[in-house]
Amino acid sequence: MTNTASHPPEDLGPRPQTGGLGIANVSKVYDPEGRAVVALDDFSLDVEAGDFVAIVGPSGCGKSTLLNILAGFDTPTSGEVLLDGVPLAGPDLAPRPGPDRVVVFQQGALFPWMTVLGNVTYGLLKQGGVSRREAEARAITLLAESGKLDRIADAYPAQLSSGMQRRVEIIRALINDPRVLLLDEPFRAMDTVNKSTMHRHLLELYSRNRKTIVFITHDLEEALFLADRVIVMTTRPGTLKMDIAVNLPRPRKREMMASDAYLALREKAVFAVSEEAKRAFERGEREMA
Amino acid sequence: MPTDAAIPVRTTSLLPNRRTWLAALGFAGFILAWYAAVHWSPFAAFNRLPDPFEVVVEWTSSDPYYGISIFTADYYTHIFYSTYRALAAFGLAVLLGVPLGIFMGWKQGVRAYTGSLLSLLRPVPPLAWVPIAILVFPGVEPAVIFVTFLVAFFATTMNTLVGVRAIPQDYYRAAACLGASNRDVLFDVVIPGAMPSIFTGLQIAMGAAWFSLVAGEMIAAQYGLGFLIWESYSLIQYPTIVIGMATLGLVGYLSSAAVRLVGRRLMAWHEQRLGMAG
Amino acid sequence: MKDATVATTSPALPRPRRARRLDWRGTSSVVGFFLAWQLAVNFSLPGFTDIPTPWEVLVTFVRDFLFSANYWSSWLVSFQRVFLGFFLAQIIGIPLGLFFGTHATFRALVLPVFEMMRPIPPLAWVPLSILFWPTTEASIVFITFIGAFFIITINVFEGVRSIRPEHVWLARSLGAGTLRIFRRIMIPAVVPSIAVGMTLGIAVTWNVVIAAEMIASDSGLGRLTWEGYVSSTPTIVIVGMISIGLAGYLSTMIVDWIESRMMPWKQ
Amino acid sequence: MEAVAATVSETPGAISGHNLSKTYRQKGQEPQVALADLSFDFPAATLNVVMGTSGCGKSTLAKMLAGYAKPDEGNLTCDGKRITGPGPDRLMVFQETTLWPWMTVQENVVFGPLSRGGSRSEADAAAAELLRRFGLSDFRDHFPGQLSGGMMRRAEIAQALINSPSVMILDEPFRGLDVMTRELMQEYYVRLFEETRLSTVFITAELEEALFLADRIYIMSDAPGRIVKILDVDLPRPREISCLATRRYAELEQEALDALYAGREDLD
Repeated sequence: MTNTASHPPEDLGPRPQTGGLGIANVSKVYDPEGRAVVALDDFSLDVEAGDFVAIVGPSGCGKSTLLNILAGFDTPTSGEVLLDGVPLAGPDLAPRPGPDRVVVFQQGALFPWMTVLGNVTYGLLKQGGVSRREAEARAITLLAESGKLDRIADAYPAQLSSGMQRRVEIIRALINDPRVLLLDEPFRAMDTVNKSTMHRHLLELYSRNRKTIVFITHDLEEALFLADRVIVMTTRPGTLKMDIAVNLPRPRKREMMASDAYLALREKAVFAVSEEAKRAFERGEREMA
Repeated sequence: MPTDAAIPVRTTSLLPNRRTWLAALGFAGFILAWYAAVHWSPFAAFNRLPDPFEVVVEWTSSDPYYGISIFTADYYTHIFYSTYRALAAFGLAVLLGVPLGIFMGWKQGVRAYTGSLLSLLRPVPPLAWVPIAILVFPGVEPAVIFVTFLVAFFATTMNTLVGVRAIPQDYYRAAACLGASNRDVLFDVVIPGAMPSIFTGLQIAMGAAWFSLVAGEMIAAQYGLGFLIWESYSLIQYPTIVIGMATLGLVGYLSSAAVRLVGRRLMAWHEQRLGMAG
Repeated sequence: MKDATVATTSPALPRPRRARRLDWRGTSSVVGFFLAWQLAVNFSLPGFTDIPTPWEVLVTFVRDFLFSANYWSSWLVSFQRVFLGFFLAQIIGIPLGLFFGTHATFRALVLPVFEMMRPIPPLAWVPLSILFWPTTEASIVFITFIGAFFIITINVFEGVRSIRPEHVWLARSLGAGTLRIFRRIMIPAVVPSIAVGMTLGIAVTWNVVIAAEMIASDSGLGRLTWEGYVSSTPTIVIVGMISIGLAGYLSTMIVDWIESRMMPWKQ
Repeated sequence: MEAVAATVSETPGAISGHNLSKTYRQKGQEPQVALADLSFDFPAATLNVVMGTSGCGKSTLAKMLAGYAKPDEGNLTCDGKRITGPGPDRLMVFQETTLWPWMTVQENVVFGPLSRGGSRSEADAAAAELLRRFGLSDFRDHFPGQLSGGMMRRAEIAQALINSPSVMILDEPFRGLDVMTRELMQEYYVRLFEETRLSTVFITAELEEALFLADRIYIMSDAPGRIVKILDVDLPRPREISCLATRRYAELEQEALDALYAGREDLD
């Protein structure tokens, strides 16, 4: 599939200056007990600053490996990743996670022993240059803006519903003004209604504070509804199978999911994804724990 | 969603006051059985034992026959010595065991060096150290404290280690993403994350401390509840034996309860988790 | 219906139990321990003046103990006391724990008394036990029994409380009677907690036996170690300690073996 | 069991509930109303899917059908008979696997027939047949702990089917599975249903799963759960993955979402 970079309609905020991602020929080979396992094979993708890109694929297609490389938890065996032209990850670059590309984790990683306010201000305080009072003020405003979450600023994560925990975790990432937001199947265990509520909140945050977003998911519907571009991955070794431009207008509405344009997109993608899912299953691919 | 289907396992909990009634009945039954065994049973073995009322009278009399009751100074001296030894050993175990457990859990290198040594020393029952401790340490006091410390130390270190190893990797990664340095990760992720199992370890350590303290005091000490129990036996002051045992049980229970309380205070978030998520 | 051609994933290979990976760093710290001991004695650091070197201990052990019947009989005596007290504790503690778990009235009546006695350290029972039991042997076995009894009972009681209700409901739906549920569902469900209770219990019983022998017996490994102290021959004390350590380790292995027989599904 | 086109009336397993209500009272917490005045009819030989958000009382309903929980008021009947307690005619697959870990797969499956005094040889034969069909023959003597999530679920369905229940109750059975296994298990159960027309009450919180499986979807409101919409899913059978891309599916999806969202648009 040709790599057609597309430009979503401009009814969003202006494109940010930073956050352009250049992934060039990245491969990752693990060798547990000596047999080489190719998780990612010559994967390339250019993401313009401010684009919302979703990556879809079955277990074992290397989407988590890619995320780990982008986030700086892992190094590629070959190939290179550039952030705004500056090398970010490469075989000889020491992996270094940092606040310019923050991850929202699949199982959720709010610190249970810190209050909501503690969690949200943690990044600002650790990077320094901001007083505690200033950090808390910023946190309160951001929490208030997204669904009056400032009401639960002093609560502990264990007291919140999984939906609320997710929203706080996204805010904890966004407050650091990262260039790229990396989301690892954040709404995976949620039921239909909570999931679509979360979609609405994420899109609201995105329109208010436009960032480059890389959204990893197995749910094609979710990818098509949220993203400007949907990348379908092949099962192991992970390569780019299909690059679908989603030209639906923004802000996205639930009703659009019944429109002809959406159905056409879904038609194309459904077979590609389920084909990969079948192949993955034949090979006994398991969720890489 | 709790259910109420009648299940042979979990008979519905009885009404609170009915349970307190039954508990009172249980205690009364126990006292009665004890008294009956001592006075009315044909076995000489039972007749030698002190009966409950004898013990209570001695324990609460202002002029106790054998000199030990809640009104005599000696009683509190023994309690003081035992408590001081237990707390000294427990404190040492916390000071050494928690940091070692944390670093063993956090840094693979530390674990590699100390892991095998610990697993070499652990199977030796701590009380076997008593004779050596008496020989090596200048006085009896440090020897008894050392043995008590040893028991508490292993319990603390092991549980702290388990606690640190159980922290999900995502927390470390989240902190790194947010710009935390290595030192930050130690104080913001490792220690708080391991806290719940550190306190489990501390409770076990406190119980173990009292356990081995008694042996040390019986074998080698001049003061303390263990010594009191053994000496009362030698001087045929049987009611005082039971007073000593009951006091030990009480003080042991109170110190474990204190550790639980401190734990609950320090880990408000943990308690929340149990409360809300129930 | 087509048979699901399922890529049958091979079940996980059972991890070798307790594989001890003696890497050089671990062994070096153990060697360092013995070296420190050797140096402490050579330079007669405070307290180490009359402590033997590891080598002397080894030589004495081979010369005086390895082939002495008396030495091995103390092993036998200690083992007898430990396992007699330990098994009595299981035979009485397991049913009691099950009763606590399944009968609310019995629990409300007896558990408070049981909980009142539990914090009393086992060795505090030594004087009463000597007073009560006709022979020292019986009194020491009683102490080891106390050491393991409270632990196994509480663990079994906790085990019954944490049985998943669905396991019992499903059996009732399938028409199983109460007795069959007790035998085929509840007992096996509690076996893992019994195993935990036994592992903890065996460690405690060894501690208890050593101390009881030091205080009130004329035989056993504890006595042997104590006599080394009394006759101020530290070598015997250390030989005694190492023997106790090995005996303790051996009993843990025995209990582990019993557990693996009880829970074939656990590997 | 060869494929017999069972007509709705002959097949057992018609469930109906009238004004059911249920409130959980826990010491120290205020009472939780799970169900209030709930009435419904689940026809036999139908794949009835009950859908709602977490906490809307659907699990309570499932437990009542299986006889593990009793309604405070109202009554519940299966083929006209009042449901008073658990029975082999109404078997449930729980959210978490409930195979007994200490029994082998074979022992798990034959436990039902043997508990009711069936002969060992008959039970073994029936079990062997079921395990063969479910692709688990060479796992007969394995313990559940050695099976993958999908295999355990199939073993549980076999464990239920050997007792030939009138109704199969599944409470979010594929929730804990990884995504791929879940989709394959959904397809698996659809094939099983289409062949046996076994009356089924399937509980889920996921719309895609509901639409793919159901003949009829009952959408429940938040607690106290009431049925706010009944949706007849007229997608053709046998159901294939391809139906997810059809226009009819999208229309049904919108209809369901409107019902699920009724009055929740602003709710955070």
